[in-house]
Amino acid sequence: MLLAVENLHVSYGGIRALKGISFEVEEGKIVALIGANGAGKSTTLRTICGLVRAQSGRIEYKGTVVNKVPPYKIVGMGISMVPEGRRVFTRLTVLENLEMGAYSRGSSQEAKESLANVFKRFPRLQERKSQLAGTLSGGEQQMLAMGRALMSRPQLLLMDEPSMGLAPMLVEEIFSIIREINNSGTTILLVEQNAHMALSVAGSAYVLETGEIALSGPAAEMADNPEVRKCYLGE
Amino acid sequence: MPVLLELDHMTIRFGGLIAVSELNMQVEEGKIGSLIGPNGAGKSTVFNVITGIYTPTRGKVTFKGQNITGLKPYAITSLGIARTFQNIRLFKNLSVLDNVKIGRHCRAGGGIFGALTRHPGIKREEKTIAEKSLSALDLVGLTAKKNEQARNLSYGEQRRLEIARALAAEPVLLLLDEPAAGMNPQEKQTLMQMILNIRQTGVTILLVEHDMKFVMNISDCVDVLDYGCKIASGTPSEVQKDPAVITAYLGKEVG
Amino acid sequence: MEGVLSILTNPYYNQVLTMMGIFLIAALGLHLITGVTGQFSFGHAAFLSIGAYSSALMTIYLHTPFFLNMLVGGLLAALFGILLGIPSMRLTGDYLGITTLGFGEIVRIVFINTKITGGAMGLGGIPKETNIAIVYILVVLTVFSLYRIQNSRFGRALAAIREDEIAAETMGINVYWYKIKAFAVGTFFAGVSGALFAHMMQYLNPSDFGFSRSFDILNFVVLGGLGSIPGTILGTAVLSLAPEFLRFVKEYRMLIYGALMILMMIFRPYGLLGNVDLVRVFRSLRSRGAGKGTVSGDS
Amino acid sequence: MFFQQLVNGVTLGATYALIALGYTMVYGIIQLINFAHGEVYMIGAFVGLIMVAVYKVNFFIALLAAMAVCIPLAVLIERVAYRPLRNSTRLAPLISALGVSIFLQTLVTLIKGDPNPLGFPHVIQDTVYALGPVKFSLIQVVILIVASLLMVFLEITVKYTKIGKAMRATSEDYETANLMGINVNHVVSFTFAAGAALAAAGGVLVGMYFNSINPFMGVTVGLKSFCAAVVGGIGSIPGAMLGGLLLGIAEVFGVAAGFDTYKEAISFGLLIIILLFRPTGLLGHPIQRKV
Amino acid sequence: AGCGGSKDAPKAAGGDTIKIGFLGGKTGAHAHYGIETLKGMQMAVDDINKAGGVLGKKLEIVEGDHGSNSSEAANVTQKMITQKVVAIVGDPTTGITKTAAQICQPAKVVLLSAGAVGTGVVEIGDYIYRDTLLDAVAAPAVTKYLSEELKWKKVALVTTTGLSYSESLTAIFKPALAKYGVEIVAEQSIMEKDTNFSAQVTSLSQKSFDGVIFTGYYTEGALFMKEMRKQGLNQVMAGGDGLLGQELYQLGEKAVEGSMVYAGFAVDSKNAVGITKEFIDKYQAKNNNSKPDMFAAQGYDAVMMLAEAMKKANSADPTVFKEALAKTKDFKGVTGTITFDANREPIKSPVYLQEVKNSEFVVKTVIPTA
Ligand SMILES: Nc1ncnc2c1ncn2[C@@H]1O[C@H](COP(=O)(O)OP(=O)(O)OP(=O)(O)O)[C@@H](O)[C@H]1O
Ligand SMILES: Nc1ncnc2c1ncn2[C@@H]1O[C@H](COP(=O)(O)OP(=O)(O)OP(=O)(O)O)[C@@H](O)[C@H]1O
Ligand SMILES: CC(C)C[C@H](N)C(=O)O
Ligand SMILES: [Mg+2]
Ligand SMILES: [Mg+2]
Repeated sequence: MLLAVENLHVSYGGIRALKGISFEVEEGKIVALIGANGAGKSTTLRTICGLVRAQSGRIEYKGTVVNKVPPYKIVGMGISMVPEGRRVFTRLTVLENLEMGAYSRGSSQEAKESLANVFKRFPRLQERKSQLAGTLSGGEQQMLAMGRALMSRPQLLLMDEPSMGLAPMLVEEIFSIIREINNSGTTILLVEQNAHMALSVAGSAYVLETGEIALSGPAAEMADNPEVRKCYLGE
Repeated sequence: MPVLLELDHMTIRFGGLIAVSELNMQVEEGKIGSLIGPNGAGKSTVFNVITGIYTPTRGKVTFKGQNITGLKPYAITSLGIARTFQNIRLFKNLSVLDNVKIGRHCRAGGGIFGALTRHPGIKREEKTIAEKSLSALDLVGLTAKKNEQARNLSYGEQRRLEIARALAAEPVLLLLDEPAAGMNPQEKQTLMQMILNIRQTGVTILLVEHDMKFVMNISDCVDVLDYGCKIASGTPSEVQKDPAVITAYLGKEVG
Repeated sequence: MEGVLSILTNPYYNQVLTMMGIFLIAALGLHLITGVTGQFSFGHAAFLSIGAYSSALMTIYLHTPFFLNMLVGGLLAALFGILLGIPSMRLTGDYLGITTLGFGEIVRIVFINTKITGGAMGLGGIPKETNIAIVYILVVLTVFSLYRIQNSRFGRALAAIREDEIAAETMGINVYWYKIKAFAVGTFFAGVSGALFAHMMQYLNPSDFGFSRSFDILNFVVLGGLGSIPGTILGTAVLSLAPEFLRFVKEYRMLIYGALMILMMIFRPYGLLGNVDLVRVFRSLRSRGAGKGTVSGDS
Repeated sequence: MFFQQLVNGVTLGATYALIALGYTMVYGIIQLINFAHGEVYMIGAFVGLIMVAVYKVNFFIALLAAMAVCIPLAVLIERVAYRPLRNSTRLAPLISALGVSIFLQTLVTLIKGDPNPLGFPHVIQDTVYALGPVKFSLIQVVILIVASLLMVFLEITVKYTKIGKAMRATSEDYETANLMGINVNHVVSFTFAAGAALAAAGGVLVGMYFNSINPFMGVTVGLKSFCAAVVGGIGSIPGAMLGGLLLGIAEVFGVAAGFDTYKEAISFGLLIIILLFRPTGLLGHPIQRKV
Repeated sequence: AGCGGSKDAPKAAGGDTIKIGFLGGKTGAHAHYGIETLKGMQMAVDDINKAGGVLGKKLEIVEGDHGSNSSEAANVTQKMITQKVVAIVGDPTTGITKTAAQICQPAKVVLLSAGAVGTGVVEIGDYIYRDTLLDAVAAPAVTKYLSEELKWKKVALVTTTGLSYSESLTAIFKPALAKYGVEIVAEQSIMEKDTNFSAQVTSLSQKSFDGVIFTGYYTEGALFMKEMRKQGLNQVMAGGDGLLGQELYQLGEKAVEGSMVYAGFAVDSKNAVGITKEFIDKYQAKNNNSKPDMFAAQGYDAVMMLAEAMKKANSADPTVFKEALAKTKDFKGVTGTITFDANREPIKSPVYLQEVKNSEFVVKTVIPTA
């Protein structure tokens, strides 16, 4: 098991965002996390990264408990994240943003390769490589956030709504990229509102409801679940 | 139907980049118009020009027959245009309710004098502000969180708060920049119904959205931008069959 | 009861409390500018000096009544506040802060160079008009006004500007105009406070209004809790009384004062009363009390 | 006369620039007006003085010693007074910076026994060079050279090195910088260390040049240097240099032109005028409005 | 009394000491003046108490440190008054003395400044006094000496703007210079806490003059002279008690050699006699052999004058002994003789003009003013 989350409780001040969730992410798989607004999806990812501290529970990554490990070390351990709301460095250029993505990587050769790779996937970023990231359009920023996460060649990639704000063609593209990354060995924990697409790429899925896991199972089964279809697939 | 908003040869450039080029576009009163196009096509920029955040390099914006090019954002809002932001911009440390009340700023008039005296006129005004704000919150389903700080809402809730805040201004024209981003299909469904209801009250809506199902379902007419140029315009069914739109944006026909 | 009386009759307590009240009025003015509207102002002392000198000069040369002079002092300060508000149309954050600081220093240097104010020699012969009663009546009036301003359309607009200028503008708020108004109101109170100061000290010297005075007042506002009126009051009280209580530590006093500033910030990063919703606290206290007292609780 | 005044102005400006660089560094990364910077500079000067006067070491050793004291001091200040306030309001660290300032001024006064100024022994020879009618001294040349070298060095560090980029990323968004694998705390500490090294150098050099140091010396010079940093565009390293020189020259010529009683107002007046035309300083990036 | 059981009660009732306040900065920018004044006061109190006190009671000093900040000065003044001091000695500077005077006058407590020399002090009221050598007396006497004995014909005048003391001294020097036919060829101003005077000195270097009249404090004075030497100007300066302090030569080193400073007191080792010599010896014994300066001496005299006035009036009530104080005539203090004129301004003699020689102040001449 690459990642195991056990009985995780998180609260913000008095607000209890996660009320004891448990789930697992198997190495080499894509796991989808879906749920309504405010269900606690982003909180889950942020807690895994170390940005938010858990009240109680365990997060185990490659067999070590990482509950108290600071975020920058977690990144060093091979986890990286595409954060919600893009969070690009607006005053850095596109290229510099991408370079920051490779910060934790030692070899510059690898970084160069990754960069070429990212530019291949998102030609728009290459076009704009010396534009300040703050002036990119929403979708361009989303591409940049993705590209930046890919620069570190993570073993586990956490994605918080990567398709948000992308044009339909790019949404397709993103999901095929997700598949590709996964095929090349990266495990992915995917939070998506586009449940339809998410379930189509994922191996297994969890449904979060107000801080608790309401449903879980293989993605294909979930896609057939009438409850899920009604709430998250809009049918 | 009379034209409410008209863009005339609107062009804007940033340094060497022409973000929007010679755009002519109309929004008819009482309709739901949509503006779609690939990422970076210039849609948000169009919104920014309409609301006065950018001044166009060339061209003219007419609203209710009045030339509003170059007016300050607050003046444009007072004329009846309200908007939401693609990158959420709430008043994060204020309560949800106060956020909406501020949205109503342009529909009230109390100043320092009124604040100090709280004369009956002001009391009445405050009461209306509170009522209208609450009903806007109700519309987006955030009544229960009205005393929460805006920063504590989840992403999707924040989006809905943005809409409530814009609605509180009782706009003639409502500009929504990707309102459905970050919502799940069910929530989108609710949102769609909400927008239709708003239109029902006589508000004209211009929408930027990447969810094609959403756009095609509720728009009366759709304009398509690519690299700052308009490549198509028409009813949803016309547009989604347009080959230029398919190659540039949709990738395949949507149904 | 006896204690209260002794505070009023003991000239030392009286003096300290009066001074505290005077600076509280100025601090409340700054609270509106910085705490509510979010505009940095590091030159508040300049407005005190404008109010102080103008009202002192009017008293000395025109023999006009004190309340008129105080009002004029306030208005004059507000006029300069508006003047300073104008650059704030283009400047934000620290840039505005440093500009106001510069403005404050310039005002002080101008006073040093003016004849009628006695220049660096100072201005004496100002009759004593200020007393603790007048000061606290004005404090109450100021608190009342600010409370009302903050809980109004005007006040909400100011808070919106603090939070996000672009969004505020898009909500129909004329950001520049509102900022100027906030400066005008805030500096008006500073002017009034300055007038009270002049007629308390009876002798003015430009060095009373240097940037350290401005930062003192800023301290009151921030340490108390930005944006909170009770916070500003508490901050002013704690920080103006602290040096008095710390007198016994002699030369270690400023050392402790500095350390206190750091510690208070670290332990209450949002200020003493920042993030404390007093209304909520009050209500919960009251409802608890009510719950205890009555059997058939109503709502 | 004109050229002599120019030399005066440039040297004064270089001292402002030296300290302004430290302000700009720290501001650039954590958006904090580090009011305690002036005090670190003051302590640097005192350490330099002690080394020179008591231990009779040469100039460079004194400089290194000053840095050796100031660097851990500044890192400690950040650790204690600023780090806990990272997520609070912008004004909170400003206030604790003022607290640190007051604390250090008083501490040094207490240790020294009184607030009176001390002279600085001559470790760099008081040689005066004459270039036609214009005279300048060795120390003036040293200050100018040191300031310029530091500027170039810092600019290269921040623009082109990995830590420099990490600094800029950190300055914008701690949380996301963390997500890039950047140890934000290290970056911030490093920034303070660099700023302190500059302050220490400034303290020793300026102490020598002005020949007098006292526990409150950081206040006025600190404030003016901060002004210089803002005039140049805060966050911009060449800006700090430019701003410093500009203020120094303006001040000297203002005095020479007979505005001596308004001397202190000159830098502030210039500051306001420049900001009115360039709201983010001469070399500062204009703020982009993109929503 | 006694029913309240408050801690203050016995003290107030007891009244076995007479309290005298000290007002000054023991911390902050002008701490040196305050600390020295207090030392002098303490010596006087010790002497008096050893000799049996005043009116059968011992004297006691109540300290009021205001950290050189005027609104705090108002607070401590008020505080000392509530602690029932009958008189306050201080503040050493003119500005704060004026602030405190506004409080002492209506409170009917005597304020005797052992330092203030500026204008508009005793005018505040009949409870306000000072025992200093007034610049209005000293500056003209010194100017006469500079012109007649040292043959200064042209001078440069340097003022510290923003500093009340300096500006008023400049205003006194100007007519005096005119009267004795000395021309002011250049005027420059500097600011307190400035450290860089290159611009001013460069401007001066264009003129020719015999000396500099410097009306500010020693720190700036020392650095100003250093800059002059750096730019090759060799004139010396002359100024008032603001320049008095060992820091002048410690900071100024060679540059201030020959510069002249006048004051109402100086340690004239060769010629000192009587109480002056006793005072100097006692001070040196107590303070590691360092020499007392004007502030200590004036602090000492201030307490002594107060004690004498109380004895004469046979009362420690300020409303009573202030009359006796106002009538002080030919009081023999360690600083010389002091008489209060009709306006209660001190007439002091002599003026000590000192010169910096080998990093020390030595008395150059003693100019009687009476
Ligand atoms: N910083 C915060 N402070 C307080 N409460 C918060 C904070 N962030 C999130 N919350 C609350 O925690 C809950 C979970 O939020 P979270 O952002 O994890 O939801 P989400 O599932 O990602 O929703 P969305 O789909 O809208 O992004 C919500 O109720 C939200 O209001
Ligand atoms: N201030 C600016 N400076 C430079 N370029 C800009 C600026 N604002 C926008 N652009 C560029 O203009 C183009 C149009 O941007 P805009 O935000 O309007 O796109 P959009 O159609 O809203 O895209 P999306 O669907 O991704 O949000 C983009 O390529 C963007 O990078
Ligand atoms: C300390 C002294 C130089 C003060 C000066 N005598 C004054 O009256 O202000
Ligand atoms: Mg989320
Ligand atoms: Mg957009």
